Amino acid sequence: MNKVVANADEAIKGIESGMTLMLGGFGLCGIPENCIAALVRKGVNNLTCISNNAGVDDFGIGLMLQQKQVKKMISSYVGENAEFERQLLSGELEVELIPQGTLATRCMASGYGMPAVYLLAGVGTEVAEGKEVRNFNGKDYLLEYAFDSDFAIVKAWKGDAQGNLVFKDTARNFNPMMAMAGKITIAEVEELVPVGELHPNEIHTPGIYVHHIFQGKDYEKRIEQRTTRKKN
Amino acid sequence: MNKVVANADEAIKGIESGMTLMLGGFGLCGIPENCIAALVRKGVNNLTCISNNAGVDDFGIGLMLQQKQVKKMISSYVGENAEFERQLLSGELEVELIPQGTLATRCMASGYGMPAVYLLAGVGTEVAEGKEVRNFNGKDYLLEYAFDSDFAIVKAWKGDAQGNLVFKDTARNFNPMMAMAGKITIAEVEELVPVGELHPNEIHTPGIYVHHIFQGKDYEKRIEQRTTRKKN
Amino acid sequence: MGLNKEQIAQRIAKELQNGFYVNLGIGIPTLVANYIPDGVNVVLQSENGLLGMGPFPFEGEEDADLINAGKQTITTLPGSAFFDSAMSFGMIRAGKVDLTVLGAMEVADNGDIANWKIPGKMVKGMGGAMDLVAAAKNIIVAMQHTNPKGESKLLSKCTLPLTGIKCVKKVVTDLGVFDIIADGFRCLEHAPGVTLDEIKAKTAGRLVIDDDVKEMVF
Amino acid sequence: MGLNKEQIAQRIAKELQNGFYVNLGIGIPTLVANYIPDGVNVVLQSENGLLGMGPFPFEGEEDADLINAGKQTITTLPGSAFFDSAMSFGMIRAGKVDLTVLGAMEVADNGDIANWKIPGKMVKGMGGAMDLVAAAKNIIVAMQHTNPKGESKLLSKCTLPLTGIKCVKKVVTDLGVFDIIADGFRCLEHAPGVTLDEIKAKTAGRLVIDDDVKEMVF
Repeated sequence: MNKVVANADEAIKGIESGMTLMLGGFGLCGIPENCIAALVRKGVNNLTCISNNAGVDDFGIGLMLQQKQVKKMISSYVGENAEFERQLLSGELEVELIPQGTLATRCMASGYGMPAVYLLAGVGTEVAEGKEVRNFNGKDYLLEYAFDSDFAIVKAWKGDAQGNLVFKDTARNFNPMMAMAGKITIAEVEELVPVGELHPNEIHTPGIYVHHIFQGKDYEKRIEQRTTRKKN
Repeated sequence: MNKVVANADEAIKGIESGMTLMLGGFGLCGIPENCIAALVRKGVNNLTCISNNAGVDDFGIGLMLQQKQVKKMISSYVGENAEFERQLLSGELEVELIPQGTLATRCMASGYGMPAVYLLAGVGTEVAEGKEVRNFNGKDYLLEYAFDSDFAIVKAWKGDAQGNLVFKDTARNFNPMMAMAGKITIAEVEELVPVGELHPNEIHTPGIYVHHIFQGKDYEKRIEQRTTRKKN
Repeated sequence: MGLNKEQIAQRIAKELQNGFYVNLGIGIPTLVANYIPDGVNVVLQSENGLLGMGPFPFEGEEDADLINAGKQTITTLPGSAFFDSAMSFGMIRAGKVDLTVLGAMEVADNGDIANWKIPGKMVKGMGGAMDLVAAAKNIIVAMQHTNPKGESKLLSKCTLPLTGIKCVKKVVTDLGVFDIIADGFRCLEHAPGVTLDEIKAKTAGRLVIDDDVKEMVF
Repeated sequence: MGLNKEQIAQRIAKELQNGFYVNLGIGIPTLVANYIPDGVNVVLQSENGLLGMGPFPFEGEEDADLINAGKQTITTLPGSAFFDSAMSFGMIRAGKVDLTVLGAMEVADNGDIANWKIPGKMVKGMGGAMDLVAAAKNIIVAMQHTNPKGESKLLSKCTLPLTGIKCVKKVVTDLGVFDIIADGFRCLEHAPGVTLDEIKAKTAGRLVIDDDVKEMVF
């Protein structure tokens, strides 16, 4: 069962304008840099993108916003991005803001075959508008629906030809849930290892969730907030 | 943050008759042998036990059934146990049978702060009796409630003083979800390792879910169906 | 005569397609793994938490921590992955498993299946069967055509408590291969040495026999 | 005068109890980590997927794959664990995090909080704040008592879109420490050099001042 494709362009071949995409990552950490570059090259547009953040002006999903490829962003936090703010205020871009945990859980719900779950976040706020409220054990919850996507695009640390994935540190974030929630899931990895090298106890995303995988290249892995301390 | 206790008797000190317990394991694989033995020694009774299986006649939860400590079993499969069947048919034991995936997910729901989820299993069967049915995208689902428990008792391969756990192979099964679903969670481990030895990328259950942990001993790890093939 | 258990498994194995993720139930379905056709790569899912189930271990190499859903000792393969029960049934419910093969006590001609309970007699529980039949995209039942008393297990309506409704797509018995269509059990193949008259006599549910029913070939 | 940001953080740090799991928001709350009292062991949760957040890395040792929820480069500690965003918010929703400290634009005297949106002006989003305030057992707000225009941020009713309702338990500002009780903001301590009259003047919501309000001690 070999799911390896040559590169990002090959992996995203099936992505067409108007589709709904999920893109893994938190801020610029653990984002599928190669696939984003390929989407910019391909020039598909009118996309609905589900991603916790929208990148920065000149990196991550920001690159797709620059090219006006995104019709709608579904995110939890979209600061740090002037072009984004411009498109939003001018009405060029639709935005749906969702609490971060709700976003993660709606992706997971899809991968777990749960059409809807009841969650706490946003009760009594404008996030609750139009949503079903239901009381369990004296507390109100919102009915939240699973997110589907035509393609989920994730970035892993290591992966194998069967699609098994391992993530590194906090670059894991949304990637495992989105990998579960794509009708088709693409994984780009820093290191494509021989099948059998990943220990079966340590795999974060089993290959059944992944359809195409490729060895990424030229990772920039930009840091948004470089905070350090001095030795002594 | 040191959560280590001396042994099983110490770990289960807070468990009283009439409580609801979750016990990890699938069949006899990954069951908390030390804690079961301690519960038999302590003699608490009138327990409600949530566990995928009920052990065999003379091992696992079967030992507690022999001592008539269990008032009610909530399980998905309870074959291979003559004493169980006798108590059930005589009316001494209440039994609630639940589809295996629903059982796992109801535990997980509790650990994920979801009071209820919609699941497919059992629609149109006697499992659906009395349950809310709701249609999403043309399919019927059952509303299933999260499981709570006074104590969850799990068995891990390795663990550390902060309560971080790693499971081995298919001995993982229900243990991670139950660890998340206990008001108090007890973990017994084959190997208690120094804090820092478990790689943070490879921890299955973060310590936040675990309250007491101890180094187990004398594991029998009985095999139910020893199936083998011959070399050549 | 009809097929023996090994032959039923062998016939079902022909339904496997390259790239399939497959869940095999206890009993005859387990035997299907022994007959996977050359050139067909499938990954076996065991719902207790494993993708990539390998063969039984060599004698002396059994590991109590490595079992399948039937509690048998097994092995892994290169590329195997372990996960917890919630993720395991998550992937089943989400339709990631392409094919489920399981046994049954009764199947109805609308696809209903009963295989977990005989009221007053047997109370072992449904295990993962209800989750599997509710969610799998493609469900094949492997069973004997009749019960030990000689009564048909292919019915117009199940008499035992149901495991799932309108979910079985295909039934392979010792007598033949049947698709479940709107009109009932559609006989596609008969076992060598089994006549269509015998199939008719032993099928209680609605039966559709096309003109071109073939003899099963192995 | 009132407290500076470091002093607000220092005062909040005194609320930490041994064994607490704590989530610290961006801004002043992050500084709380610098003042954890001796003998008090807490584990810091970062909602992007880490338990056991350590200090900033030494220069040259930054790792782009290891950041906190404020996107700052950080380190791990012995016993740290990584997990995905679903589990992270799962443990938050399930009440496993003992204390959440976060900033706010406005707090109302019934515990409502607003900190994610200024209509027509600011649309950064709520991030994880709505999940945290909806679920945490104990929420402390760290903020300035008044906004840059000098208007009170302790109100009878929030004017900005809400982040959560009836959830804040305690507010620590540059002027004092306040519990939120049925009667409104109950002043427990005033900052050194700050008079109760100043607190009264700068608090728009219902204020309860007991007879025994103490001066804050560090």
